[in-house]
Amino acid sequence: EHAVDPNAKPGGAITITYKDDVATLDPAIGYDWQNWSMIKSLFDGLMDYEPGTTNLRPDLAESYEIAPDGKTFTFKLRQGVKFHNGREMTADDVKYSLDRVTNPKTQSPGAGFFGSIKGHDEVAAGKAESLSGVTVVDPYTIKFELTRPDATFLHVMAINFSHVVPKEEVEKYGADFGKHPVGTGAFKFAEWTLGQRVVFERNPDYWHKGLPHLDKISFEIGQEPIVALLRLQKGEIDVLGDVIPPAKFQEVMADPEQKARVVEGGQLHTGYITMNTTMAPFDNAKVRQAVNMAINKDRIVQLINNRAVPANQPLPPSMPGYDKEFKGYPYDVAKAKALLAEAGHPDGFDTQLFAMNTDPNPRIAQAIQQDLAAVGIKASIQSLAQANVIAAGGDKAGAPMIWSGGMAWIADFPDPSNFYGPILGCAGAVPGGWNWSWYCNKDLDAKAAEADSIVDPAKSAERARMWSAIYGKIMEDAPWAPVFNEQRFTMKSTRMGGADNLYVDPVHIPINYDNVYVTDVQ
Amino acid sequence: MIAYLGRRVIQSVLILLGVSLITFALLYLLPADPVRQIAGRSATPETVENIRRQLGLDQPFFIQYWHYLISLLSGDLGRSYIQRSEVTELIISRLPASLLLMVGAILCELAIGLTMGLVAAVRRGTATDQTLMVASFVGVSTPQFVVGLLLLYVFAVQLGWFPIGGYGTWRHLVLPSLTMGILGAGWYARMMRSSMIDVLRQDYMRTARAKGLARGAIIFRHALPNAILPVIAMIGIDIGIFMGGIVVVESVFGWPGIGQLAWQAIQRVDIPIIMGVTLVSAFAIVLGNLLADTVAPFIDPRIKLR
Amino acid sequence: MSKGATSKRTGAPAPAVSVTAGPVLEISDLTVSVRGEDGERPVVSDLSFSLARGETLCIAGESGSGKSMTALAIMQLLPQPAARIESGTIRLRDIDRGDIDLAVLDERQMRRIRGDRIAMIFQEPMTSLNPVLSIGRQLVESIEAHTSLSRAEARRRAVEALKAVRIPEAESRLKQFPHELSGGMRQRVMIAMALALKPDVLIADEPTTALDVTVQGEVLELLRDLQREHGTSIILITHDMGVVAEMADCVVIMRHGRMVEQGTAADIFARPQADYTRELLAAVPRIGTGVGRQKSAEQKSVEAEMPGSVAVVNDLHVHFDLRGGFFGQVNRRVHAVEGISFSIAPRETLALVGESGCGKSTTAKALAGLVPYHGDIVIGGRNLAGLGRDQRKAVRRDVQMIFQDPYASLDPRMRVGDLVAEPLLIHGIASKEERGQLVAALFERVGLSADQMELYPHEFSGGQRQRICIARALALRPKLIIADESVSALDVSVQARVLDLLKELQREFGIAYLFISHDMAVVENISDRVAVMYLGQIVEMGTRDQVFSNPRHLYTKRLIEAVPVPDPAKRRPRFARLDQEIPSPTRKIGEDPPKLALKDLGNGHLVAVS
Amino acid sequence: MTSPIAPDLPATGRMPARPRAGVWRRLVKRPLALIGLVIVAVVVAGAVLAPWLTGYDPNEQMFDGLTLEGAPLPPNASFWLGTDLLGRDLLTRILFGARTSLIIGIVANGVALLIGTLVGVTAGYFRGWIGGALMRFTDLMMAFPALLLAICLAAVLQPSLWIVAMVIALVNWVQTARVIYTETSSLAEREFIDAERTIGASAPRILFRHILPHLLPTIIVWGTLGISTTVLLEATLSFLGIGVQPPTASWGNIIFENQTYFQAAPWLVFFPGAAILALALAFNLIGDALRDILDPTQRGRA
Ligand SMILES: Nc1ncnc2c1ncn2[C@@H]1O[C@H](COP(=O)(O)OP(=O)(O)OP(=O)(O)O)[C@@H](O)[C@H]1O
Ligand SMILES: Nc1ncnc2c1ncn2[C@@H]1O[C@H](COP(=O)(O)OP(=O)(O)OP(=O)(O)O)[C@@H](O)[C@H]1O
Ligand SMILES: [Mg+2]
Ligand SMILES: [Mg+2]
Repeated sequence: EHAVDPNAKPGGAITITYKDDVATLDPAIGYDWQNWSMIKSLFDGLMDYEPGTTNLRPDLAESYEIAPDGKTFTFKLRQGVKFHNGREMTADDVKYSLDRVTNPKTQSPGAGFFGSIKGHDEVAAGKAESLSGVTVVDPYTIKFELTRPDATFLHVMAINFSHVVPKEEVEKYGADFGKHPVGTGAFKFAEWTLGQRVVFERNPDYWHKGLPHLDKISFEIGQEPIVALLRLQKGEIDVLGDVIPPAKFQEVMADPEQKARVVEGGQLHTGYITMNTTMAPFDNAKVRQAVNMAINKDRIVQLINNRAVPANQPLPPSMPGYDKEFKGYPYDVAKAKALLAEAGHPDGFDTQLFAMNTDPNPRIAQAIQQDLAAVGIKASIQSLAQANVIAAGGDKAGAPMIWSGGMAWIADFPDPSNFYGPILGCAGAVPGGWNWSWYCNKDLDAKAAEADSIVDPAKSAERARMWSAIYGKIMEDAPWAPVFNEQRFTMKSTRMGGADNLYVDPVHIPINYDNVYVTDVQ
Repeated sequence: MIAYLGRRVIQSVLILLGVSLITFALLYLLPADPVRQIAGRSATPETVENIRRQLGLDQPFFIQYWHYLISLLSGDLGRSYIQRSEVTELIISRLPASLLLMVGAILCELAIGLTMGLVAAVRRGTATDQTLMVASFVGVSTPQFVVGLLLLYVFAVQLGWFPIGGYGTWRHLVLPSLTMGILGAGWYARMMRSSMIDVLRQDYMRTARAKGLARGAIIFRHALPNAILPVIAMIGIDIGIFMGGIVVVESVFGWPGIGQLAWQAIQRVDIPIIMGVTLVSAFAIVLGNLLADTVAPFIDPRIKLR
Repeated sequence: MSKGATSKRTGAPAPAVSVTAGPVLEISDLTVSVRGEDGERPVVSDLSFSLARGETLCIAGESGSGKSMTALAIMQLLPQPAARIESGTIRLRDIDRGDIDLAVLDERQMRRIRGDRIAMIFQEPMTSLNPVLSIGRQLVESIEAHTSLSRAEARRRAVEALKAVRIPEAESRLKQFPHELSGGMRQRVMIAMALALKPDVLIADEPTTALDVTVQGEVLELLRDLQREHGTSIILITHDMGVVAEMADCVVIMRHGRMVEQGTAADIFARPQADYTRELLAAVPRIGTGVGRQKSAEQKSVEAEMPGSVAVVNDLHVHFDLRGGFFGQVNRRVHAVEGISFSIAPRETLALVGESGCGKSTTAKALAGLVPYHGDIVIGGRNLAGLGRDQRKAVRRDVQMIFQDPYASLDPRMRVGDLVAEPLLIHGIASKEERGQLVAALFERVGLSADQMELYPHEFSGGQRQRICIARALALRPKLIIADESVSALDVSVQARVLDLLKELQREFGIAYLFISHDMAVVENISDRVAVMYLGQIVEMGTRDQVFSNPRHLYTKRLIEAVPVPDPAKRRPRFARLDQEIPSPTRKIGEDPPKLALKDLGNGHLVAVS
Repeated sequence: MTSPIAPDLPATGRMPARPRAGVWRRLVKRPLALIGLVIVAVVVAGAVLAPWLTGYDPNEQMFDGLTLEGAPLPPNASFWLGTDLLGRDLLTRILFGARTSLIIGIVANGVALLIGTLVGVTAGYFRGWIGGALMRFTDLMMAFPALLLAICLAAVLQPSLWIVAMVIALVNWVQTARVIYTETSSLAEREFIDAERTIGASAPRILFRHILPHLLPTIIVWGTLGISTTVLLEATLSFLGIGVQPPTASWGNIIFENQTYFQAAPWLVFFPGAAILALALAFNLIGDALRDILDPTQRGRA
């Protein structure tokens, strides 16, 4: 068991608001930032992160062993861990959960994360019901055999998709399990009034003694952030689930009393422009480099009230492998023009820039548009619903340029490889894929595979260096123009207690529900 | 009456069929692939195709539509792509709130709009008339988001008379209904004024005056029922227009209605929900029109149910 | 308001009548003016008269002479904002409060007078009742407005009033709505409403113009009865001198907004002073006086069967299907016209008479191509059934129609000049300037001035509007004009002029008329042949003389009897009242009405035998 | 040309002495209508002359148009109506936005009104299968929630100003059609229509010369109210990414982009809102006056 904040007082209830509906609380399916951390509080995986950090640590597993070839992982499970329905969790449940998430019938958006487990392809193709690489050694021991060494495997064991579910409850509720979640987490599900409220209650049997601190969390749903902020200011709610509305940001930050309740932190996010490398004129690296030099990132950051820092590479600063030395492309209009001329476009060209239609993305797109216009590139903006932008990006002839904002990559887990595979690797450059710049460099794919086969934790620094090199190479080819890394600003009520980093926890957005507490309980 | 209703019901079913076919076709043509969204970013093309097959989205259009209709018969609107729950359940859980808001809003619009129109018509050409008509335009031209937030600031935050959003008691209902009502009131005020002016010119109004009736009786008993007829028809039409405003108002006030559901579904191209909401709204509209047509003969005995 | 007007009042000549009680209403120097586009013009000028208690005063005069305006001025109901009382006083004698000048009362005070002290029945019975309120409601509310009776008591009073106007099943009528009643019934409801409060003065503005003779007789009888019972003073506005003779104690003749002559009925009819009065009386059509057309004697009925007929109608049926049932199938049918045959020769006038709802208008509409029909209509030797669209349009030009309600048949948003020019325009006749002149000529021909071409229909009085309609029908110089109650709304002098005009045009251009009317005197005056309709079928047809001097069918006799005689000396004792409505032509599908056979009594005098 | 059919009556008729006062002349005599005309003229002139009226480009994001924190500037000497969230001159954007909004508010709304009127009038006048079919189709269209239909249509078609205008027209005609239908069917029963038919007037003539003028008050009410509604509908569509694409300005999308800022930067909502209101009111004033002028029974009314 891990250390618990000694100042924390048990008890109390808090209220958090969200604008959007909670889609589902099924760990195999939930895949948006909002239900991501809610699920984390209801369910547990074999691995987890230390609160407020990106440091891995065992969770449902007491310990683990990695074979020297990096292809076999054996986990020892914690004993006496109980599901919310009272039954004890065993290795069979872990295996069942993984079989379930990879089974195509589950339609899990996370099935692809388990590609390295032996037998995955058979299950994915519907030819097998069970992963041959997962073996229950005894009720408290489970063994994973992989087809290749996978350095990210421990992270994979920490993501929601591998969280453990009880078979009997899944079968009882079928497709509606997401509305009746039963896990082993710190909180148990209490109430769901569709469209209004989701309520979690403390799990009194939680294996981690002393956690959680709160008795109850109510998530209120469907309220405009600007109104939610009003309620926060009146003390009706405790945490603003959504971001502080831009229209109110300055008002909040200008008031010292309110500003004191805002916690700022980084997040594993990069906002970037993709350029379709298979489409002229972006098939020319010089053109892509020119675009990189044409963007005035400081101005864009200013537009969003300085709620981000300019970026020069795909990885965000808090990610291992981030290259502090890397200078990237400077903002240099003359140089950009020169490059364009070299590429045979002295007068620029016409193109399209896709962006998602929620504020501030159309604004950012317009700023980009003006920057491009300054070097002669006339980009018309297509500001569309998220689904339409994704569809255009997944079509080889769909979108020449896309501003990623609103759909941008927030890492699934804090590992540099997470920024590569689907969005920059060859695997993603397929119809319907997420590699919107259609950048496919076989060399780099090989290098990435090589880096990911370094499983030994002792060699993680070496592995990070390899990834830095990969991203450095990518930046030479410039399929992206990284623009900024968003900062998080979480606003809370005065009664909320706990370390600041719990409120900007990189894997729990907006806050780490398990570890925060309120100060006004006796 | 029963025969009339029977005929109208058959007509309505045909209309709903038409609505479902057209919506289904439009959504089919939409340039967004729901399967990619379901499958997630790490999915292989095989997985995507697999899911497509499971959802039956690889079938030709008419087969898909046919399947949809068949399950529709058993009240099954399918499962949401994003939320993964029964659309029927989602809609049923949110419908009461929207209906309540609609009733509240209609009452507000009628109360405000009809009064304004009536007063304007009776005081035609005076400053009162002009002021009221300008006010009706302000109501129609101001975005509901702004109206809603303004009301919220003044009456909930500053004065504290009403809660800041939410759902449950009648006090929660007041501000959202008012916000929606202000827009509609503009329309009703104009319609009412126009039709009232017309009625005031009729011979029977002169008869009523010749009888020495009080002004109130003349206006409310003689003019109003005649003038309100076109307005009744308008209520049926209105329900369709509601869907637009309901989205904004529900989200400002945290009102758990189908407007929010529809909005999120549109953003994410959650086709089963869009279909479901469209059908339910179409049903409401058809019902509203039926109701308006059925009520009309009670107000004007000359109208026969045809 | 001019002060001088009041002082002059005392000098006004007192009415020559000697009704015991003093005047209830005294009008002196009333001037009403109307604001038009080019300033105000008076429509009633310096009018003075007084009304004694229990007396009936008739205001007669040509259309547009300001009769209705006078009535409305008394009620303070002048059309707003166009018209206003410019000067004069309207004194209502009040036993308790002395005299009240209605002209200066405000709306509040006036409200207490209206309905209670002075009640009014309007010219348009069809539109004067509120369509969405039940008869009972409309009656009860006016009682409640002026008394403190309980609802139940007011209801009782309402039923009484309905019974007083001889409405059968009064109790159950309370629940009915105006559209469920015939015109006659509606007018009776209006009267009941006016009389329920036993007002001192009842103003009836052409209460019978829109009704057919039999109903008119009943309504007039009713007014007389009620006056006898309650001692109400009545101002009866009419242009029918027959009605004046029948009803009036005292008569005011108006022209151009001014009083021309005033006197007792006997005096006016026996010794008219003013030229205009004499003219007016001379114009009155009298039944049985034989002032009809000289030609009619030598006219033979065979002429009608000649191949040269302008129009031949053979076994004409017009049905209106009423839908009902689950799928809206036809389950009842109105047999509006049920197998009638007639023909009209050039220069001939065929009159179609009969009670309201017997199918006269429907026959006319079938001829004019406005309703689908079965049977044959042959116009100018061509059967309409076999023609294409263009040919039909050409043939139709030969048949023009003048409608029953002149106001309703003129587009209120067009200038009357344009309306009259429209047929010429549609058929591409004459250039723009020539059209203008033709229209101006037509206007003068029908007794209007060319200046009025620029006005809109609502700016004319009822009679003037009808003349516009006639001008419009004449524009195409048709072979057949269907005149559907076209002169019913006109005052006698104009009526006479219009009838003369029609005859003159007939002589000149050989136009044939299908003349629909309920006024037997007029019919006798103008027609060559007469067809009497009852329930969609012809019950008697023959030359004018045959029908009028030798009516055979019971129904024909009744119609002739109902006509008021324009001579106060010859007042009929009492008119037998019919309390029910006429039988309905609506029947279930499959139940066809029995067909009447016509028997020829010789010389083409056809009579139905049953 | 004299026609043989014309009645050979003595041509003593005089031509009318009083010339008809033109609608236009009567319109400009009314102060309220004049105000309306002036507003419309100003808006149209602003839209047409926009490039010459301001020194700014509507899409230029100026460095000095934002504070260091990225906040827009309130109205001041160099930016008369302030700047927007991208540091662009609001006045310039409103002037240029008038182009879009006029197209939507007048053209799209006008087309919707036209379709609605045509369908309503046709269905109301011609009974039988044409009328029946048209009305059933109208019922069908009416059963669609308007916004959803617009969204679906606009998403299927590629967004552009004219497509948006078309979609708005396609969605908005329905209610008008319904209302006009009801009125036309009762007008068609009036006797003067029968009278027109007996003089041989063709259906188009009856519809356009006789029925249409009577529908004018209704058409005016729906038309003027439709201006605000369509301008805001365009904004909703833009907001969803299926309307006019940024950076093209329209009054509606200026409001929608900035409506959350109505407290922090009220000028961003107030000025374009006032512009929409002024335009709608102006048309209403003109419409009201026109209705009175064209309605002969209202003659003599001040
Ligand atoms: N609303 C109006 N606006 C302008 N002029 C009017 C209006 N109503 C009536 N007039 C004019 O007032 C004059 C008197 O009309 P009034 O209705 O009193 O005639 P009347 O004697 O009742 O005729 P009729 O027997 O045809 O009913 C007519 O010249 C008519 O043109
Ligand atoms: N469109 C219609 N639908 C149904 N019934 C109709 C229609 N038009 C006329 N009728 C009915 O047909 C019958 C004949 O009507 P018509 O108008 O021909 O009578 P009329 O003799 O002209 O009476 P009036 O003297 O009152 O004008 C009446 O019972 C009437 O109610
Ligand atoms: Mg009159
Ligand atoms: Mg008739």
